[in-house]
Amino acid sequence: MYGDLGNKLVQQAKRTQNLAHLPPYQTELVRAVTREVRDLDKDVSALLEPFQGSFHPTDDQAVACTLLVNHLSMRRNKRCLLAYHHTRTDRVEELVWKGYDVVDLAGQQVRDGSGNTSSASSTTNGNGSMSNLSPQEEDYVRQYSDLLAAYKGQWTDIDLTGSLEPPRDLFIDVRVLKDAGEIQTEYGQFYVRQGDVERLIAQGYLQKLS
Amino acid sequence: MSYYDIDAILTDAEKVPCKFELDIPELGYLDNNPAQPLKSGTTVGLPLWLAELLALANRAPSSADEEAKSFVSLNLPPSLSNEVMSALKADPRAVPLRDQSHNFYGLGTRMLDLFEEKEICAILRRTFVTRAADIALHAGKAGATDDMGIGGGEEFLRGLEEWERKLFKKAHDGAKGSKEWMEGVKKHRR
Amino acid sequence: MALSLPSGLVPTEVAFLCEMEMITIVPRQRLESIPMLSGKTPALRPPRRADLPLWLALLLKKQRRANIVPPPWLLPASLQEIVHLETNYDPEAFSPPPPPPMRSDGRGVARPYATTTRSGNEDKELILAPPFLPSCTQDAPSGYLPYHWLEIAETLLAHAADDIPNAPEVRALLRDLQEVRAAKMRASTRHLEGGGGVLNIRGVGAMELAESRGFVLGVVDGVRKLGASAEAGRREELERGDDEDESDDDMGL
Amino acid sequence: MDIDDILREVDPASQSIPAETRDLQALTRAWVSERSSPELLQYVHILPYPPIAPTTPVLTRRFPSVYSWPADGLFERINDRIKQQIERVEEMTGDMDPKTNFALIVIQTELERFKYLVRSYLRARIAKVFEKSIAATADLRARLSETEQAYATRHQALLHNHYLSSFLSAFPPTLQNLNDTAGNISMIETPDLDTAVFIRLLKETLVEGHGTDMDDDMDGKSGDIVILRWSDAKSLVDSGHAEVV
Repeated sequence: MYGDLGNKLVQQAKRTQNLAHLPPYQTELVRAVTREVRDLDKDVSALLEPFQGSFHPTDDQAVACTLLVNHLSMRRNKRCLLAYHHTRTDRVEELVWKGYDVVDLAGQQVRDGSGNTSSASSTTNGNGSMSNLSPQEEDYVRQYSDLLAAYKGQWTDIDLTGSLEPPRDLFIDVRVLKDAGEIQTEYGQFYVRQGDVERLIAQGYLQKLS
Repeated sequence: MSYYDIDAILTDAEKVPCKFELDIPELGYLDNNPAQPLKSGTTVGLPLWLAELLALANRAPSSADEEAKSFVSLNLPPSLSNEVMSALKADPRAVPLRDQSHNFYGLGTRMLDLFEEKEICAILRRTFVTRAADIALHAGKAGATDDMGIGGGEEFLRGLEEWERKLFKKAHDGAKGSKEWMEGVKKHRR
Repeated sequence: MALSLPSGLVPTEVAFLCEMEMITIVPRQRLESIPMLSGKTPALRPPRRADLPLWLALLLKKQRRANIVPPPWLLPASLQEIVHLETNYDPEAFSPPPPPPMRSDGRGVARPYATTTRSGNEDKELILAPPFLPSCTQDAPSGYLPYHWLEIAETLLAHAADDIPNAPEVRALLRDLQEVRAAKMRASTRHLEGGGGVLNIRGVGAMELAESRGFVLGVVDGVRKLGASAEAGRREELERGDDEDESDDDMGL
Repeated sequence: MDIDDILREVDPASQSIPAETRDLQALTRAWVSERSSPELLQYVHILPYPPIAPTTPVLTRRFPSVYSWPADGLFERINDRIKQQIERVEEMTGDMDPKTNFALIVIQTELERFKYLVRSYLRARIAKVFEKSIAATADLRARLSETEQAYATRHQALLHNHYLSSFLSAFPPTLQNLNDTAGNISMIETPDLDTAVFIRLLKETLVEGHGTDMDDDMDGKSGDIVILRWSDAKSLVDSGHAEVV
């Protein structure tokens, strides 16, 4: 029935909402639903043709009902297609906010083991590499990244794409375990910026005190 | 209702029984019979997105003394049948709502918009609130232990329809967030 | 999507907010005034006490530059009183929040804490609320839990337990409070079915709110949506009733 | 005791709260409200109007003229101060005196807190702009800052073009728009204003709320925390009788 394929797309979108990654773009399904809309539109024209522009719903209620069904089916398909694309752009935007660019995203494979690595339905982009994004989505990533960069530029001191976790423990107490060159062991204990010494802690030069 | 809302769109795909009020040559396919016209009086299960507007659209009266009628007349879907309502009245917790419909309450509110069914409305509300208390209990436990699978958690989730799953997630995330914060602070204790 | 957080503050955000509460410290070292974005800090001169935002007090405490004076409500006797209140007074309501702090306007009138602001030509008063009320300083009243009680208590126990008299007992009393109040929070959902328009949960704490917010509001919104047709019907009847009243009046004339 | 301290302690009126502190209070309330309301809020409605206080910093203070975002100047003011504070940090960094060093730690920690508040506030707004195609209605557009408006318009165009190039251009022309309101569902998204919220009353006031079975009213006391519909809460919040929590 009309609308069934559109429904599949929306189920894909529902699935996408619950996944950590962005699954492959459903090129074939999108094409098929779009085709259905065009077919429905042709049907409408064909149904109206005999009336030569003077169709009166009152005179032919069966045709009026068929036209309504066709019209609603087209609108339904439009909604399914838009919602599917909207869900994906939403996710794409989220990734751009997190700092991914088009190269990261276009090169992204279905990485987690649980997801089926359905490379068959992946699209092939211009470079011949497999991408979960459609070529249009790749364009979108580029344009959106530009837009975000422009907006961010208005707030240079804030770092708009920075963490949304409230800041805590900006500075930490550390104990010096071995001489790390620039950090001298004279005092034995320091209060330093956590971000600056994370590597030294990992390498065992410093010990974090609670 | 939101145009891009995935759950709203899926709810719109839920089927309701529709009886056609006139013969329509082109629509046989709706009854899986494209070669034949769809006969007046035939009942077909149609998705809400189609059923609702077919029922609401007034077809023009064919003569002056005829009243305006719809193309189809709607009926309540099986998930809102008397049997289901009686079962919910007896014990809201005993019915796996998801088996009735993934979008049980979503479909319910749409039908209540179209039918004046005060009793169904009251039963749905009581069912929702009663089951919500259960959901809070399970989700709180799952959030505090950070484990969905233990203690029949997964089994419990399986019986929840979409509104309830969202509610579960909210309750779970709240309990989890507060527990994680608490543990984070305590780690600093000397 | 630029924000993947739910509507309403989550527990970590509530904790951040609570760190703006003012708390009393006893400095152990001199410290000159620091020009912060939110104003200058007071110059610290041991042993003169000073009020500072919690985050700064904690920074000083961690560096052993100051001790923290626990708010009076966090002392064992006060907590015992509140536990008693929570368990014996009203099985449904939370114990009352502290009374609004007042201060003299220098002309004999006690006024609530507020900031005067100006919009257009008129002065407008901005009434302050937590975390900007002095509800955790040494002057705060005992026997009342302030809005950020749980976060303040846990944070102080974690970072300044040695400044809190009888910390183990305080911990135990806090557990009791958490339990009895959690039961009250759960019970409040029972009122949500009623379908009334206003529900007062005076005395609830910020962290308790953050934990239950999504669920509670989800239930309220669900009940509203399921009852939307009934509500619309009720309003129509009300309007019709009003119309009839009017027509009665008309006839009376 | 410094004379400043004595003055501050005896200064009777609320004006003793320094202008900078009041800006933090306003920013914080704006942040909590924006994070907790179902719709994009119109303005930072708390408008600190700083009298000349002894604590007045060496800043050019822009006085607000219009009562809407961002013309009230709060964000510009805070942004300016953040800039200056960053410069101060850079100056102080060269100085290795341990005393200065601690002040630097304090200043940097507070700076991060401010940056976080502004960031989270702006992101909460942008998220609402994106969720609801706000560019579409004039009423909602008016709540945005100029930058946000430009952003919303461009974003809407990017999205529409993306849909067109992906599938929409193959549709019959009448179906290619994104502002269709025919049938039983409008394409233009609006927030559900009846969504429930928590508010705290700041003054004694009558609280009226629409309910399913009945409409309630209540004589609210300062400090009450109330659950009600946003559509019922909004006027109390706008008039300063309540704040969203």
